[in-house]
Amino acid sequence: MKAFLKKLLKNKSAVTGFSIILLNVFLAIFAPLVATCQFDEMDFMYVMAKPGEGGHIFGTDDYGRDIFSRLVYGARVSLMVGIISVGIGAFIGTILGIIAGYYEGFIGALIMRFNDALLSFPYVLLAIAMMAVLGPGIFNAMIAIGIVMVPSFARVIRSAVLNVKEETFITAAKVLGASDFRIIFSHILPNIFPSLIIYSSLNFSGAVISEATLSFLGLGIQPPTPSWGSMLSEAKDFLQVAPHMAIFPGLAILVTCIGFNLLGDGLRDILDPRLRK
Amino acid sequence: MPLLEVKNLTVEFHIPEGVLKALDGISFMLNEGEVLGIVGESGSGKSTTALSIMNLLPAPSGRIKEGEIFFKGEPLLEKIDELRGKDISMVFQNPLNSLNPSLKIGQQLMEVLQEHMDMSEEKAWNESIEALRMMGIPDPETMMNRYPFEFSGGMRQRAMIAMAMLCRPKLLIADEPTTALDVTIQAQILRIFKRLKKATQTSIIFISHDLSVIAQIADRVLIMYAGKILEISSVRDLFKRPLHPYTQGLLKSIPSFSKEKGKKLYSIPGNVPNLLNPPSGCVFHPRCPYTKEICNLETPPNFKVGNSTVSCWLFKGADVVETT
Amino acid sequence: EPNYDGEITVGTDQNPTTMDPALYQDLASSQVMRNVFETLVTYDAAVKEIKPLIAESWKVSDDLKVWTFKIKKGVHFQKGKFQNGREVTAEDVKYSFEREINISPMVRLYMVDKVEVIDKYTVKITLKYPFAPFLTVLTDIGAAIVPKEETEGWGEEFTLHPIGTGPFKLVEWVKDDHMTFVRNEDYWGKEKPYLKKVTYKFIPNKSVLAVALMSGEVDIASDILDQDIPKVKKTPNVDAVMVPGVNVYAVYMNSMKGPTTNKKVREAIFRAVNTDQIIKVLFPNGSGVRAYGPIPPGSWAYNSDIKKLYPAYNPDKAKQLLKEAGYDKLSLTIYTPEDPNRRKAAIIMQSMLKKIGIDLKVQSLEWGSFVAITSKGDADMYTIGWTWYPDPEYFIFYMFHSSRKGTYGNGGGYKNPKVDELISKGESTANKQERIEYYQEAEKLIMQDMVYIPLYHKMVVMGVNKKVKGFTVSPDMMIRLFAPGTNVWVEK
Amino acid sequence: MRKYLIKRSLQVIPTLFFVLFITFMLMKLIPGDPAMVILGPEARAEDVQRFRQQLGLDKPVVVQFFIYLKRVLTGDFGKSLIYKQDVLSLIMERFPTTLTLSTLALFIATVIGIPTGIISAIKHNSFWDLLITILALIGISIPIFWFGMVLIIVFALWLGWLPSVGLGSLENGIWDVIKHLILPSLALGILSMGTITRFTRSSMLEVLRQDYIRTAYAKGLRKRLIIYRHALKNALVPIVTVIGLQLGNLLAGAVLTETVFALPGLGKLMVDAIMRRDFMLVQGEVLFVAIVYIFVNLVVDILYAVINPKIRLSYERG
Amino acid sequence: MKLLEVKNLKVFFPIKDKLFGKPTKFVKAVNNVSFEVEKGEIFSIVGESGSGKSTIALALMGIHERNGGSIIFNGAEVNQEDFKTLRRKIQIVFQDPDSSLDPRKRIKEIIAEGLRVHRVGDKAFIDEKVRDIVEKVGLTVDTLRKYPHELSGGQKQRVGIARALVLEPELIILDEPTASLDVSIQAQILNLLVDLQEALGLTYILITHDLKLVEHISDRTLVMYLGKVMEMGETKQIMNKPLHPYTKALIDSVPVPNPEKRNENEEILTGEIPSPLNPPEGCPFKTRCKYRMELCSKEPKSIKLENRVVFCHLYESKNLEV
Ligand SMILES: Nc1ncnc2c1ncn2[C@@H]1O[C@H](COP(=O)(O)OP(=O)(O)OP(=O)(O)O)[C@@H](O)[C@H]1O
Ligand SMILES: Nc1ncnc2c1ncn2[C@@H]1O[C@H](COP(=O)(O)OP(=O)(O)OP(=O)(O)O)[C@@H](O)[C@H]1O
Ligand SMILES: [Mg+2]
Ligand SMILES: [Mg+2]
Repeated sequence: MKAFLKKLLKNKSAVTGFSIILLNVFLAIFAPLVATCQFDEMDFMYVMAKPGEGGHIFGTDDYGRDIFSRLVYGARVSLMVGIISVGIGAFIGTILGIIAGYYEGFIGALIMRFNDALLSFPYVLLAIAMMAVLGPGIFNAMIAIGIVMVPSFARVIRSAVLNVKEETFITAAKVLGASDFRIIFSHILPNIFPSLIIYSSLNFSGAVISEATLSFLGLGIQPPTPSWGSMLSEAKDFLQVAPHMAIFPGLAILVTCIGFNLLGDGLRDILDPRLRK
Repeated sequence: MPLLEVKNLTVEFHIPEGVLKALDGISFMLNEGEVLGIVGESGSGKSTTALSIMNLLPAPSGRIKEGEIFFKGEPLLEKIDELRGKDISMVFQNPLNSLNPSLKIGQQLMEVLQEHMDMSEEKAWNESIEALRMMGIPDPETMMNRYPFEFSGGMRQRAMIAMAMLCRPKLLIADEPTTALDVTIQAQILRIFKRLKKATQTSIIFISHDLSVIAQIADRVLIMYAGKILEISSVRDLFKRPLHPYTQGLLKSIPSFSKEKGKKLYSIPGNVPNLLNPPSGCVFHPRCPYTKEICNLETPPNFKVGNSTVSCWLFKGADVVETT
Repeated sequence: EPNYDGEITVGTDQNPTTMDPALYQDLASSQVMRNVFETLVTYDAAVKEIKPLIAESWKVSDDLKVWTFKIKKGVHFQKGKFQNGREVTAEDVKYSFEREINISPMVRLYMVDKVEVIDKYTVKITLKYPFAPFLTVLTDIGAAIVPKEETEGWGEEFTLHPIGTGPFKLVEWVKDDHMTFVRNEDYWGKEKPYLKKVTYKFIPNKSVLAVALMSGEVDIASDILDQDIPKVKKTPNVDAVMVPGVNVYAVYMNSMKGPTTNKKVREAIFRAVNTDQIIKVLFPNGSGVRAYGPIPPGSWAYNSDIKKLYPAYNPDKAKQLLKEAGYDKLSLTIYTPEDPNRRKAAIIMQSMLKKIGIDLKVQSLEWGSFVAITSKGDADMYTIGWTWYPDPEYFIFYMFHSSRKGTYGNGGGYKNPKVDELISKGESTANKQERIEYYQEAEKLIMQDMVYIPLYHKMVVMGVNKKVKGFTVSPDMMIRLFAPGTNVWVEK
Repeated sequence: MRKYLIKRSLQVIPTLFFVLFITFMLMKLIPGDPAMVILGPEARAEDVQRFRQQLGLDKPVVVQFFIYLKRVLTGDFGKSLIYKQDVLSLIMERFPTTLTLSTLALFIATVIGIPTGIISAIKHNSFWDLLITILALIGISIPIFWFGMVLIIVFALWLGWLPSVGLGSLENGIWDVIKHLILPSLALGILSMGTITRFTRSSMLEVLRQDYIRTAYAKGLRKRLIIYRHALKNALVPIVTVIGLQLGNLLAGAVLTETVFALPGLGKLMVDAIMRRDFMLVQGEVLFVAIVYIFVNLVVDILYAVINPKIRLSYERG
Repeated sequence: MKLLEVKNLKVFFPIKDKLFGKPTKFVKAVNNVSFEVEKGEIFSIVGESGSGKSTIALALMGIHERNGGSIIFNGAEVNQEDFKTLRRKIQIVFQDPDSSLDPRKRIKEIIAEGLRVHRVGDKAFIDEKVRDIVEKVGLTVDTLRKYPHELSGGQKQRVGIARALVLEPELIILDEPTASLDVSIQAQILNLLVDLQEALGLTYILITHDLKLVEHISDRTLVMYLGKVMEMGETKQIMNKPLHPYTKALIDSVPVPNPEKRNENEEILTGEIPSPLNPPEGCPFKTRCKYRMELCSKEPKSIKLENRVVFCHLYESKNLEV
């Protein structure tokens, strides 16, 4: 573990990515200290103020709320949504994908057909249904987003599994008497890890943006609590008039997404024994 | 002028456990039309030598630390990109991983011809089939359309050799090319090597553990141990009069017919050296039956004994050959 | 000077679903259908007066139950596959109305008891009960006159091959993309449309619609967002034209269950909301005006005095009222659909109510769920938007009559017998002035009950290219290119 | 492989049944009575009641399902409640647009995504790698409506080069059609492009260190050949997977693009249908989308076998 | 005692030209091979490259499915599903050492995996055991921390051997285990094998091309050609007096470690190399056999001669018992 951390600290992408995420987490935790205003405080004197106007460094939105403060608070919801829903999608998707790839017979077919079915469900319908059954709330939104991600994760992971499972070293492990469980965890998983990392870090922004859509359907976080996705989404009718309303949350999502991806790239490199230094 | 000249080549692998000196200042040369056998301990740097010449050391860990390689008198590494495949080609040690798993053997052969000889597809196809046939691969027409994993070990190896020979290179580096071949086919392949050498004055670096094969094909032999060259001799001299104690040990270890069964095979006593932390002085001294004090302290220079050079203090007093 | 070669492209954010008058349910469809179909009577472009169209004149019995129409001679259907542009007769009116009653999912002529042909050009309509706004109902495109041959000939495909008596004929309909109409050269009226060709382009995103207007891809844009008005105005050749709309947006409070059944709580909420501020934030460019009552200024029953009954903004009083009602803190939920303005209003109210100690949760929902929850009366509060004919009946009856409990219109479950009574009177009186009084009286009672916080009336804002002449923006958001008093043309 | 194909084809039936069943149930589960939503807020109770009866909504849910199933089995997908038209014809009207748009978008995404991913992998951890990574992530992080609007404003409003919205018409020549599709497919493509770039990079990184790439270099092949034939082919399985997923996504869910660019597509049709509780249309379209997905996934799975002969083998075994 | 009995083993690989086509032909990689391995012996399989040796090995491990024949291990018939239970008892060293090592595992984990799988001892015990075997196969202990790609060909091969040996199975199949090893280390490893055999009574099936090695350490030998058995019997006898023409050719081709004795141009085997897809009728070797006769187009019978089995018509007359 220590050695791993040491390697992590030596990897430039990983360190950059990790710092970005850490900074975000920091902002989220200490939002009340960092923010210059309350996130729901409406300054009617400065509606849609340009950045810098009236002491609002990033300007204000169409309600006169301070964008900077909302971004800082928004990090709470958005980071959580990004991480947890991708986590759910990746976790379930990976399990399904591995099983489907590894056991190609009946179970594999069953999972993949189930997957095809899941893939073709309109997620709006899924979200509305979840809203109806589970009620509103950010956790339900995360579950919904996670579920929507499951089938694509499953397919991506399955393809990676199909690729490695025919390698001789898997046969070698079987011959040693390794159980399927062991083969999956100790041989297949490490070899598909790059795909998993990449796909997870890619899905971060998708999840953050989806949250906004769901919150419009009633499922996600409800106003006035800010999230980057909903800020971005609310800005969409003001692109020409007040582009800053979209630019800042957009940048926040982008930068964080870059953070996750750089961390992912770094992890990938660290875990690749051929790149050992 | 020698075709290939390697001067004081030092290659290191940088891994977290430390720096591994896979080659420690080796020097040798190779004349046109000559077959240079390289024999040595497993892990002594034979493949590394080959890869250094091809400039294909694994990135990012493998690095040429020092030394020069000349091809026809010019520094090789600068223009290796143009020479690879056509003038210099290589047969890799493990054929399965070295063949592209998702391309048909035929395509992997043909593309060499198409790339370097500007051949039409049809011509390349025919030539490739011919090459496979020459290698004794049965039914080459169908085998062209098969994938490497459908080949037997020996067949892969032969496909690899065929691939390297397609363009009649000036220099052929063969890294244990016949390990997976049965003796009849091995004999056939060796003949092809020899024919190639005669027909096109191809020089061959032939890495092998099989001293019988070396005896069959090599003109000169280079004995390696722990990243160093211990001895360079003509093949006759080597088998007649091995100089270095390690060479002697190797020859002694060859199993042969008519020895009584049940008797153990001879093997050089002692443990293999750890390259991360190589022995001081002569690398072979911990296992050498003739170790003297100096062996522990100083690396022996290359002594010239007859036509051979040997790096062993036993020959102190003979002419010292400058290596640099 | 008007010419007959003009072609025009109308951009609208709504997408028609059908061209069969009997089957339609949405504004977008009725909009385009007006080109092909005509009704007995119709509104002028200002939606002030009802004018004869196919009908020449009409009579109504004193009990407001029997309506007799004389139809014009020489009104012809468009040429179609199953008839060759024959004349419209009373039989067609009977057929069309009965067809509507039989197949419409949402019978607009529900009050009609029977339709009788008196002679070739006279038709008598008997209602089930007195219904004063019946003429208004007849302006609805659902009551359009259609040829039997065509509807029966095409069957279900009539919607794709609509034939009416209208000024334009449908020539192309690429679903969700565009619809093209060309002038009906055989139009029966004396006046022929100037426009040779009308194309409707369906552009769901309003900002994009504005861009399309500015870039000249459309000549009329059906709706311009408030924030886009300055840009449009600044652009040469195009203009944003605004008229007061026949609509009202409000917050409905639950009077059946929950804390809002307490009038004090309702008043506290009323007083805590700074409506002016909301309007300022929502419509900085003036595309919305403050509402004081449910009847919009576009309606002839609008009462500007209703203002006085609107409780003034007074947060201190609000706090006090809340205390009197026995609440220190209160948690309520307001439901709102995706409409950005309504959502926004709810969020601003949320921040205003926070100041008097009410924690207002804003729950935004997609339309289906929103309607389901609010109609059941499950919402403490919800934002309601209402738009229809300018007749006050459509604002008062549908939102406040106790029989409308259980529908989205009266999701607050409002019930006031006096209001119910006034509505009945309004429905069964022919005299317009009297009717105005009844409805205004009802409106007053409603405002006094403080169950309904009127927020704003949206202006109808359309973007118009300056080369388009003779076009008037209608308060009901309908785009009228050819109507009594209107004949749009394009400058060369 | 033939056996595999037959097996896969047989699996389609239970899959579709499952999809249908779940969709049906979800449509029942969600709040909002279709009759009420479709007839509108001003509808009268009698009308709602009658409408429900007409649609058979008064029957028990299971009965409704089997009635529907029976109809579907006879090829009758029912009529849309809002459009009053045959569901299948509504879908088929929009399918060509969606298909063209998605393929075009995916084409752009692939043609740009794969090479940039490759460059990124070759120049691993360099400035170029970082630049490409960031550009790719911009593509992923920018919501489509944003990017679409920017494109429209720049190319339609400011520069006036391209039309902002709608479909072109073939009557005005093929160029008109293409002109109309450039911006939307760009907007749509950019999203997929990022994913493809990133996947190509990661997959190529794995492959580029394999021994057979060393062999390819030793053979003196041109770099392009090494990369495209030797490396890319082996890196292709995960890339093809994401391309397949993207295609599916685009076919089914390009709602935002369709909204911004005012294009008649399946995505918007579906969302409208859901929002307006047009359950006939929803069910029909989900079924259709499922078939498309199943088909795309089948093609992708077959591509695996074409790309990787060992996967072919494992199919034949499995 | 017989440890292993293989009867009429057949392994065919289908060949398809088109993706969706039906298999048109089969490579009969192993066609009707029978042999027995006694407990505690070293049984060698030699033969032409591509003759099906590795395929036999993989079929014995249950990696390739059989198309026919039976495998009897310790007296019990082994079905395809039964292999799982035999993992501890039968091990294999793969011909290709490189691809059989997980590239993301350290050598230590690779070697220890078998022990972990079978829960042999605790961590300390496993560590000890792994260190021990690594040194025995001539690797340094620091190799344990490395990854496969950091090793030379021979080192990888030894890792493969160590992985199989560390489990001390009853039967080890070694598919060209020393092909990439220098003679000294080869000797060391073979000595180790012999030691283990003596100490633990292990049994080996050794597949190799090195006939000198075979002659040196193995008890009995099977000679294969094109998926079929040519000759089988005591190694000594076969080496001293090969019966089958192919065996003769094989032994004659063995190179000698003497540069003075180069067999320059004489080709020992001439004639068309038969295709495994389309093997000649009768004796598969007939296309290259010096003693070819009319009879050879008929399937040769198994002929038992002085403890040996040979499949050749030449010896038909001398047939003692069929
Ligand atoms: N990529 C690498 N990283 C670190 N060490 C390496 C790497 N490749 C080779 N080595 C080490 O370098 C030394 C020389 O390896 P090389 O492959 O040249 O040996 P060799 O002489 O070819 O041996 P063999 O006969 O076993 O193939 C070995 O000790 C090996 O462990
Ligand atoms: N997976 C496979 N698919 C198709 N054919 C195969 C497959 N594996 C092996 N073969 C074929 O089966 C035959 C026997 O192969 P095998 O690997 O058993 O030979 P071998 O005796 O081990 O040869 P070598 O000494 O060269 O390793 C060969 O013709 C080979 O091409
Ligand atoms: Mg080597
Ligand atoms: Mg083999």
